[in-house]
Amino acid sequence: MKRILVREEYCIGCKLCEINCVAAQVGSSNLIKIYRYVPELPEPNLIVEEDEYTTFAIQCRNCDDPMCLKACITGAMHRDSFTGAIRVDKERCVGCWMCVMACPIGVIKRTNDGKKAASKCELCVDRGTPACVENCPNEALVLIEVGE
Amino acid sequence: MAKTRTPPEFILERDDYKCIRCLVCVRVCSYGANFYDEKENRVYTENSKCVGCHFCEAVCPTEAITVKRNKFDIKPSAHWTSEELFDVIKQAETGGILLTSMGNDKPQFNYFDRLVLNASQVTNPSIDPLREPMEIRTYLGKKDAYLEIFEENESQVILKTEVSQQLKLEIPVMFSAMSYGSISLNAIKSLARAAETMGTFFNTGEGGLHKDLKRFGKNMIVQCASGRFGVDIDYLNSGAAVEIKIGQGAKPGIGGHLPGEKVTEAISETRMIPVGTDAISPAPHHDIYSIEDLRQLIFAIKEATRYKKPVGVKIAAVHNVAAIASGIVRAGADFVTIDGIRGGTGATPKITRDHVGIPIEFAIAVVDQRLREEGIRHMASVVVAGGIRKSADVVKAIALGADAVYIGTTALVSLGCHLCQRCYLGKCNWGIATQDPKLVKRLNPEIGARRASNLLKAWTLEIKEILGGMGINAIESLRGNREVLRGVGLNERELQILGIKAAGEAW
Amino acid sequence: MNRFNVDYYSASSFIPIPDKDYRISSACGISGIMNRSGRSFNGEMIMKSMEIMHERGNGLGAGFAAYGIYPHLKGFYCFHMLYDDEFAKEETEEFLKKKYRIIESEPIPTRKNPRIKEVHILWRYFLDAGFAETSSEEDEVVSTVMFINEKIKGAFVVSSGKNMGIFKGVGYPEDIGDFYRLDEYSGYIWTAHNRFPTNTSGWWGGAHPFGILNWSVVHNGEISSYGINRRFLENYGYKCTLSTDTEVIAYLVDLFMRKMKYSHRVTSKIFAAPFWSEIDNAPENEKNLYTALRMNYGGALLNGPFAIIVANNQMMMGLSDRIKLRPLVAATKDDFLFIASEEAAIRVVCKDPQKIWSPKAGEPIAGFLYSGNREEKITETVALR
Amino acid sequence: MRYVIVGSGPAGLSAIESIREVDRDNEVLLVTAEKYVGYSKPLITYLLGKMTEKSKMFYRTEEFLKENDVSILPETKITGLATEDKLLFAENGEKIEYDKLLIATGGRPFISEIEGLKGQDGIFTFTTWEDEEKVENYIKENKIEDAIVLGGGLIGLKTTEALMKLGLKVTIIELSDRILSVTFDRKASEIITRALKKEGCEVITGDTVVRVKGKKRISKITLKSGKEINTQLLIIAIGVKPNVEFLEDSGIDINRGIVVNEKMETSVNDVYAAGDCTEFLDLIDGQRKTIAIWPVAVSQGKVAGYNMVGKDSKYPGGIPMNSVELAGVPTVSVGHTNLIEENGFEVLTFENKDTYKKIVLKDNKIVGAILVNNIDRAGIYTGLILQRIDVSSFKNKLLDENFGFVYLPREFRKMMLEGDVKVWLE
Repeated sequence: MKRILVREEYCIGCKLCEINCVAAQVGSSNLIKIYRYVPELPEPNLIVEEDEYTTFAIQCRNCDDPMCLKACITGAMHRDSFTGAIRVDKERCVGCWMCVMACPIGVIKRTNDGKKAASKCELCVDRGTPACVENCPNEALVLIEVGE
Repeated sequence: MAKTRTPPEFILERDDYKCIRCLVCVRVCSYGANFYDEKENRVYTENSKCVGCHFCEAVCPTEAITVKRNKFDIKPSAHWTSEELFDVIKQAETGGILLTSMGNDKPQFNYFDRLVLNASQVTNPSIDPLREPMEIRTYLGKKDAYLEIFEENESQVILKTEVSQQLKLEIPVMFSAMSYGSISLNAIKSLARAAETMGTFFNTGEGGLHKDLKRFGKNMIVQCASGRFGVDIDYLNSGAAVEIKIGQGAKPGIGGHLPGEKVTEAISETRMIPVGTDAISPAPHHDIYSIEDLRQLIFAIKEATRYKKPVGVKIAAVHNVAAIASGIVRAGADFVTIDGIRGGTGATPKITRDHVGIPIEFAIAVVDQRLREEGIRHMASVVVAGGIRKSADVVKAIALGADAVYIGTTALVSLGCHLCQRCYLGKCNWGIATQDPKLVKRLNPEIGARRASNLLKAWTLEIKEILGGMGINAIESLRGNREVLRGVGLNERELQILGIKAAGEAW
Repeated sequence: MNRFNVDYYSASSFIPIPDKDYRISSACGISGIMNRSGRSFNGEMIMKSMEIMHERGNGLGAGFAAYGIYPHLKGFYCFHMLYDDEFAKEETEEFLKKKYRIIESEPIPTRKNPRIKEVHILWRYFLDAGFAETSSEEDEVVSTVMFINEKIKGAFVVSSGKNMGIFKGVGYPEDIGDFYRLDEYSGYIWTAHNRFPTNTSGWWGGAHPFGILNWSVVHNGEISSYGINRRFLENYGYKCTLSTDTEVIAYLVDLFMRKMKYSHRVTSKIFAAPFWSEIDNAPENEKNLYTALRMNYGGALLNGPFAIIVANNQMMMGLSDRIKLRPLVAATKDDFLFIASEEAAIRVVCKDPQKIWSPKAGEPIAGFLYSGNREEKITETVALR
Repeated sequence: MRYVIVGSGPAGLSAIESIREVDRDNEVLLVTAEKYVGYSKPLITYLLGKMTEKSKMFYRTEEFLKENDVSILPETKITGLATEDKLLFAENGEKIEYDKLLIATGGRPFISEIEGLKGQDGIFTFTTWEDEEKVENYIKENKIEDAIVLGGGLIGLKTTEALMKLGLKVTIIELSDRILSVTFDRKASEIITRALKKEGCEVITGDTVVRVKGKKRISKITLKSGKEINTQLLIIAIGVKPNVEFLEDSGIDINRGIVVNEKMETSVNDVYAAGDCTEFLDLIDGQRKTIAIWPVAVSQGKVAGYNMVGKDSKYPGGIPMNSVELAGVPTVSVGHTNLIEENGFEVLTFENKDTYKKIVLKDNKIVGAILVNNIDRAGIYTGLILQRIDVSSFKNKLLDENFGFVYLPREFRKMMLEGDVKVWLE
């Protein structure tokens, strides 16, 4: 199972991770086109926290025993059997925000583009390397293998 | 006269079409040159704040930024360059010494590029480094002119001489003395790890030893300079060798000064001085006013390290360098480090940097020749520094007679430095010449170590390629082998001092 | 300091002499024959061996070293000289007389050969230094040779040992041999050289063998480390007056084998040092030894392609470079040892050797006279693991 | 070996997952009184309000049950249990043997004494899909335009929301002086009440229904205060209680709910219980109680399942928590939020036009949090409560708009960012 390791000692707070997360969600690598022509950009699925000298990006930890899975009343939140990533089936999600309440990292976002649904980092499993990891200029985010 | 507005040195061009207002450039600039106007939804740059470090250019995700030099189109004059003009203006305004950083940037001091190397053709075969062993291991330290060997019989050959302690370098390139204080801990860690990986050495500089660096002792040379910061018995014994610093190429004849505001808690601990006090390295060592004083210090350190560590002496290359080096060798140094006029630094008066000392090429040639003439070349290794930018420079320096080279600026460039020469401001955007924790962490030592190692790996390959091309497979056959060098565009006297022939001359 | 730089511009009449004033690259054939019982044999044998390697030269240089040829005067240093003119000869003799008693002074006997163009006065002296042979006396002779070669214009010492002599010149070996009437000499060690320099003219002094005292060297190859080998020797007080790599080898042999008294084994490990990868994996004492040799005598590492035959009155040794870029073959038959560039050069004088082999890169082959305390067999130093 | 699970709610289904994680061979039998198996009860208000579809009601699909090789006995109501014989008795007369039994029967609606309830159509409880179907049909067939919801708790309000989505005019009647009085504090209740009223919903507090009138079908209710309201639909949602009556003679210890230990074992060997039918420790006050919320049911079911197959697992206790969005106002309540300063608790609040935040602390540890409107990152508080983190070093940052890990002690943050995050299961 993969997890994105957050190394705050190397985060420079540039937020390139956020920018590229948005692009990855849109599904293109052409940032200029995305930011110019896509009318409603999704929120990044990670948060850059900052306070004085400390900065770091934080996204789903892909917990072994995830609270969000336990709290989900619809079955929309599920573990991808192939990659082990926790994913949201936005079609099934009804927007009850139980996962938002339960996630101890606070990295599940509420979205509402016509339909309420939770949104979270799914490790870019359809993309390959997570966009944030790939574009972090200082390797503050690295993809690691955990567990068995 | 009214205050002069100094025109910006750099102009940051932002392609507004490509700019996606991600504000990365705004967030990263430690000089605050980039800013965002929310009302206009536009990112602007205050060019006068830009130092030309190119960090924002490097992180801009859409290549919207180009940092260009402002040409300062004053009326053309061969005598008055814009640099000269603005130096005068600056001094007229401030009344102070012009400060700068890194090495001499003037063209006339470079001789490496006027030397060319030889290669085998027909009469002796070149050697393919991919197929045959190609050896560049180097030992630094005092050698013996005669080894006593007892040959009992065919299989019993015994070395009787007890050879002096040596530094074993898998590549004859080391990282120059750069102190914790002048550069960040992450920068030093990067070099330390790279030195460990590549089997070479880094140098603590005059900054004492941060506790995180202790584990790199096997690959560390500890420096003892005029301020004696952080020097105690443990420090002297924590590395593989000790280097006494008398001078450095970027500022021969003057000392160093780390302002109190940079003496943070961690730096105060490693330098062993109170937080916030200025760290002043005097121009001379106040216990060394003569060569015999130096000898005493060399042997005091040898005593302190029980004769287990080679002790070197670093000097700036000045006019009388050959005689001084000879004196240092005779004073008992195991290696002599010579730093040429192009050597870098964190802060130096511009006048010193640009006008004092001699190019390292000449220094190598005269020191090596002098020591050989005196029959004492084996008594100490010669390490040279100041302007080594590439493996070709390493090869040429060694062919001129150096045992190994130090790289400082080049090492920092491998870590990201773009030579903006503003180290003395302590705001280095690349996390190198700064102690600001927010900036320091921009240099991830894992990446830094990888990059510095890669540089040395690349050089290793290149040096081997060049050796193979010359038909030799061990670096000792290159060392001092000036036959492989020829000069281009040098006058008779320069050729003679360098001990080389002109291009076109045969053996 | 190289003369070319200094003299070329200061004296317009100066015409540089190849080998003496500038270095020329060359390829060659070498051969050495030794009778280990010390029985002398005629020079025709080595000439025959060289003749078959005619192709390895181009007529621009050849030479022979012969040991045991002056038994009646074996207690005296024999100087073989090349003079450009009578002035040089007179100056030299004047210098020699100050230091030595000249026992014999005579021209080196020659025979007219249509293919040899005589350009020098060829002379030999038998000199008595007046003292018992000690190393300081030897040093004295060495400095005499150095002085003549460096300081006396138009004079060159070809050889300076006892009971031995070097005969060399510009031509093919069979012609040079004929010219010097080598068929009239008998010796127990003969080494020879056939040269293929890559330039048009040759200088007699530039031909091989090179010698100092009893030592002689023939060499096939080009020493790419020449520049540093020469400067290494400077640190030990040697002045290389010629611009040939072979001279450097001769001096290095003198330094290590005569002065430092290292065996051929140790010396060969300096000239053709084992690789670090081999050294690192050797047992501790060997590792220390070889590391120290490379560390301290790295400037004496002979890098680049070479095969050499080194001889003195007691022994003959063959050695090739550390990756054997030049050929070398050895053979034995009864009390004879043969070392040559080609097997053919051995077979032509010894049809059925008992053993014939190609030594490994950097491994010396050495034969010693049976008399004396040296080991009785041909030594073939075992390679490091 | 036969594992029998009674009840197809989250506790039962998560127990099946745990069992199958370890034991893929032995039989697992799922017995449920319901017609639909594997659906999510909280979704019935979403279904009624057409915020989801029938096909998406199943929290665990048929496929899941097939993959896990589960035998199913639907519409089988269990009426008794003989623990010595390891036998279950069903209403239809069937007897079911078990080796290991899990009781996960959840809760059932509680109905107060109201005059005239019997025999009237148009009066419903609202806890099962079948309830939903009935209500949906009733509204459709009778073209209902208004409704009374008795009970201002979470179920009542979610039902209200659904009815409003269908265009009904709804009146909420709550006995206490404010709605959501259990989960939320006064302030949060006010905000939600205001929002509901703005959407056209009537809220009556401090009152209750005492009488129902109608001929076969409800037409009017009378309140305790004497007020009368005409209506054709009454939803009774005043609460649920553990569904454990069938165990009365089984010998299993029952207090308010089934008494279980941390391994989810009942007082009888090989009988386990999990979910809304049990009572266990509240992590904050240490009291035994029923915490009838989804995540607790899942966690308990998981622990029960592991222990049934012999894999040691413990449930440390739970806390109440709820997330609900009413009239467009998202709210989160975690832990104990109605505690007041006089009792030694520290209360931090933040309020502006759109948002309300309240943190309740005891001994520098968070015991409860309410978030109204801005509920993003609410889970951080949940984590801090569950992990009992001392917040004294960053207490002043707790109410910050950008409150996050950056303010937390570095060591704790490092653990959360770099290690495996475990906040609940030991």
